[in-house]
Amino acid sequence: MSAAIERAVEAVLFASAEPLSIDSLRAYVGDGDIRAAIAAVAERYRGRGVELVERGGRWHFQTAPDLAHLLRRDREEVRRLSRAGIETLAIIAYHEPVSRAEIEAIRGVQVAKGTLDVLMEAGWVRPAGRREVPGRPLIYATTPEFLSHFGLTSRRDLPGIDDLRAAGLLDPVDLAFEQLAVEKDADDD
Amino acid sequence: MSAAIERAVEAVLFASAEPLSIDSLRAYVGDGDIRAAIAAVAERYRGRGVELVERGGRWHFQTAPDLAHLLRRDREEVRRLSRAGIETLAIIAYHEPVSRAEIEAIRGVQVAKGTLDVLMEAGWVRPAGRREVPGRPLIYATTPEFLSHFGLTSRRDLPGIDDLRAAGLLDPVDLAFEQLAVEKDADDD
Amino acid sequence: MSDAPEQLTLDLEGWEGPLDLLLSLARAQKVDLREISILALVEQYLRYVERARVLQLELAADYLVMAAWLAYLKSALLLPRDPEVEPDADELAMRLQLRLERLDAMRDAGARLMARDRLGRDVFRRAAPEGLRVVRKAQWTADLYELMTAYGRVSARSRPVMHVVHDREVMTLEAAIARVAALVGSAIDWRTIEAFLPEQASVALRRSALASSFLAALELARQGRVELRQEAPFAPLYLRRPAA
Repeated sequence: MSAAIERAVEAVLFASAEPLSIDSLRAYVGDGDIRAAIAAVAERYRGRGVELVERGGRWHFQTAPDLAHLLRRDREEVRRLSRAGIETLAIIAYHEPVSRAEIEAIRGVQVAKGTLDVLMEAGWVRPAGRREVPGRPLIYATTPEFLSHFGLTSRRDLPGIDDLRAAGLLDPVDLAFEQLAVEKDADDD
Repeated sequence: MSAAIERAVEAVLFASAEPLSIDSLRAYVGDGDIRAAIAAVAERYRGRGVELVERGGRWHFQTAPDLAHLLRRDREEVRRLSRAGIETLAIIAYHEPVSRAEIEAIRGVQVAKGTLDVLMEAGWVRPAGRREVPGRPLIYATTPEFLSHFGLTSRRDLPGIDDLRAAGLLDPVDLAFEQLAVEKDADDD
Repeated sequence: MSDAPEQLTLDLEGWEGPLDLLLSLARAQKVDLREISILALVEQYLRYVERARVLQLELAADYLVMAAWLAYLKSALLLPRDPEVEPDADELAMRLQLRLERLDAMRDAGARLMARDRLGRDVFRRAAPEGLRVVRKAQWTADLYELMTAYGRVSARSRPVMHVVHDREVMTLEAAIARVAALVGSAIDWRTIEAFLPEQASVALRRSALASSFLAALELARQGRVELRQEAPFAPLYLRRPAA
């Protein structure tokens, strides 16, 4: 019986986004000696890699403080590409090698220098020489890291326009709205 | 010594936002018998409110399935798939990698725009290259997230897949028909 | 028919095409799919479609195509087997049964998949993990799906695109008619159409010239200005001046 409450308390605290008070635990777990169950769970985790701790009358699990050096609580480090970034990357991947002016012609909006910098910092895009036309603009291409990050064997594995259309990714859904969003993006760059 | 690795594995898996492979665990925990440590941790959590599970070669903690009734309350409902979506997902999972035309051959209807899109957006299905036949059609396969979501250790865990394969129900009709003809011939002899 | 209540309501919205309807009817036979009577199934389907027709429900074309095919199958199954006809009716029936079994298996597999303990519905991960320092992972992340949707978005936005047709070497129909007419004038014997093509031409131009010259030959034959001869499909095509 008490083992059942212990399991329930353990699961609810584990799945909760916030520390829980005895009362909120009771709302999930139902009647029973919640306090005793918490004590039992805390005891079982003592000295393990994970601990049950109380903060102002509310309980939550956390990794043991002495193991903090193995982790870092800063998840900000993984950053997703902006819309401008992913569009620029897609254009380079499908049309490489391309110059910045060509990317802009395809995207229909300006490409900020920072956008290309981010793609190069990510290791997905590299300068691939210059186009032998007036002004000799730099041209860009994708890297092997690009292929491995996106799980592609070669650029030929990129879905073609027909595939995109068949998958429903080419429907000009609310084109006016898209356009607005793009303009806003361009302002952000 | 091995207790230290166990604690470290436990803490890292607990802190991770994603399932971790043995290799990624090693990158945090350092050298040592990671596999044995995982097995020990999994054993210690067996039957508790939280369990350590393997999904496609990656490990994560999750609540015990029998406690679902305590936890479902006020959680956002998992998106409901249409019948077409469910069938398409099943066909991809049991036949992968599979082309759109092969999916349509089994279902007897076209794959509607948006069906594959929904499955890819959910992160359960991805393009997996092209079939080297005329037209080079794109082929689709399931993802590690698919395994995690449906609680499968690997694709071999798919419900009934061994029986279906043994019964020839994963073979195309043409092949199954030839098989039958061969058996019939043998009987006639 | 009219006194017995229909088992299946005529709700065609509910079916995803004829195969789906056939499977539902087959399941209604309440036997293993390997044991079903295809003939009974065919009759049920035809009755069903007939009823929809009487009620003037609009049936999608593929239901009618299937009905026509099943009607053919039914008559073939009822007639004595004609060894000349390939594939025979039993084979067609067997193939239909195999298709139904496969669809049924996948429908069943889908249901079993959906009934599993699903992450976020039945089992839960930690809602607020501390997160890990990213060791060997790219700082920037994006996935293939995002890349595809981004390109789809850009393409959709930039359409309609301007199509630039590169200058290609072609022989127009007019030029071909003039050329073939002139050359055939000097030909008394049969000559293959290849003999009328420009000799020193690129591959692309020769292909264009072949297509144009073929059309020119047909046009000139219509006008009675040339005679054509071909032994068999895809055999060499011969031209000559009309004998008269």
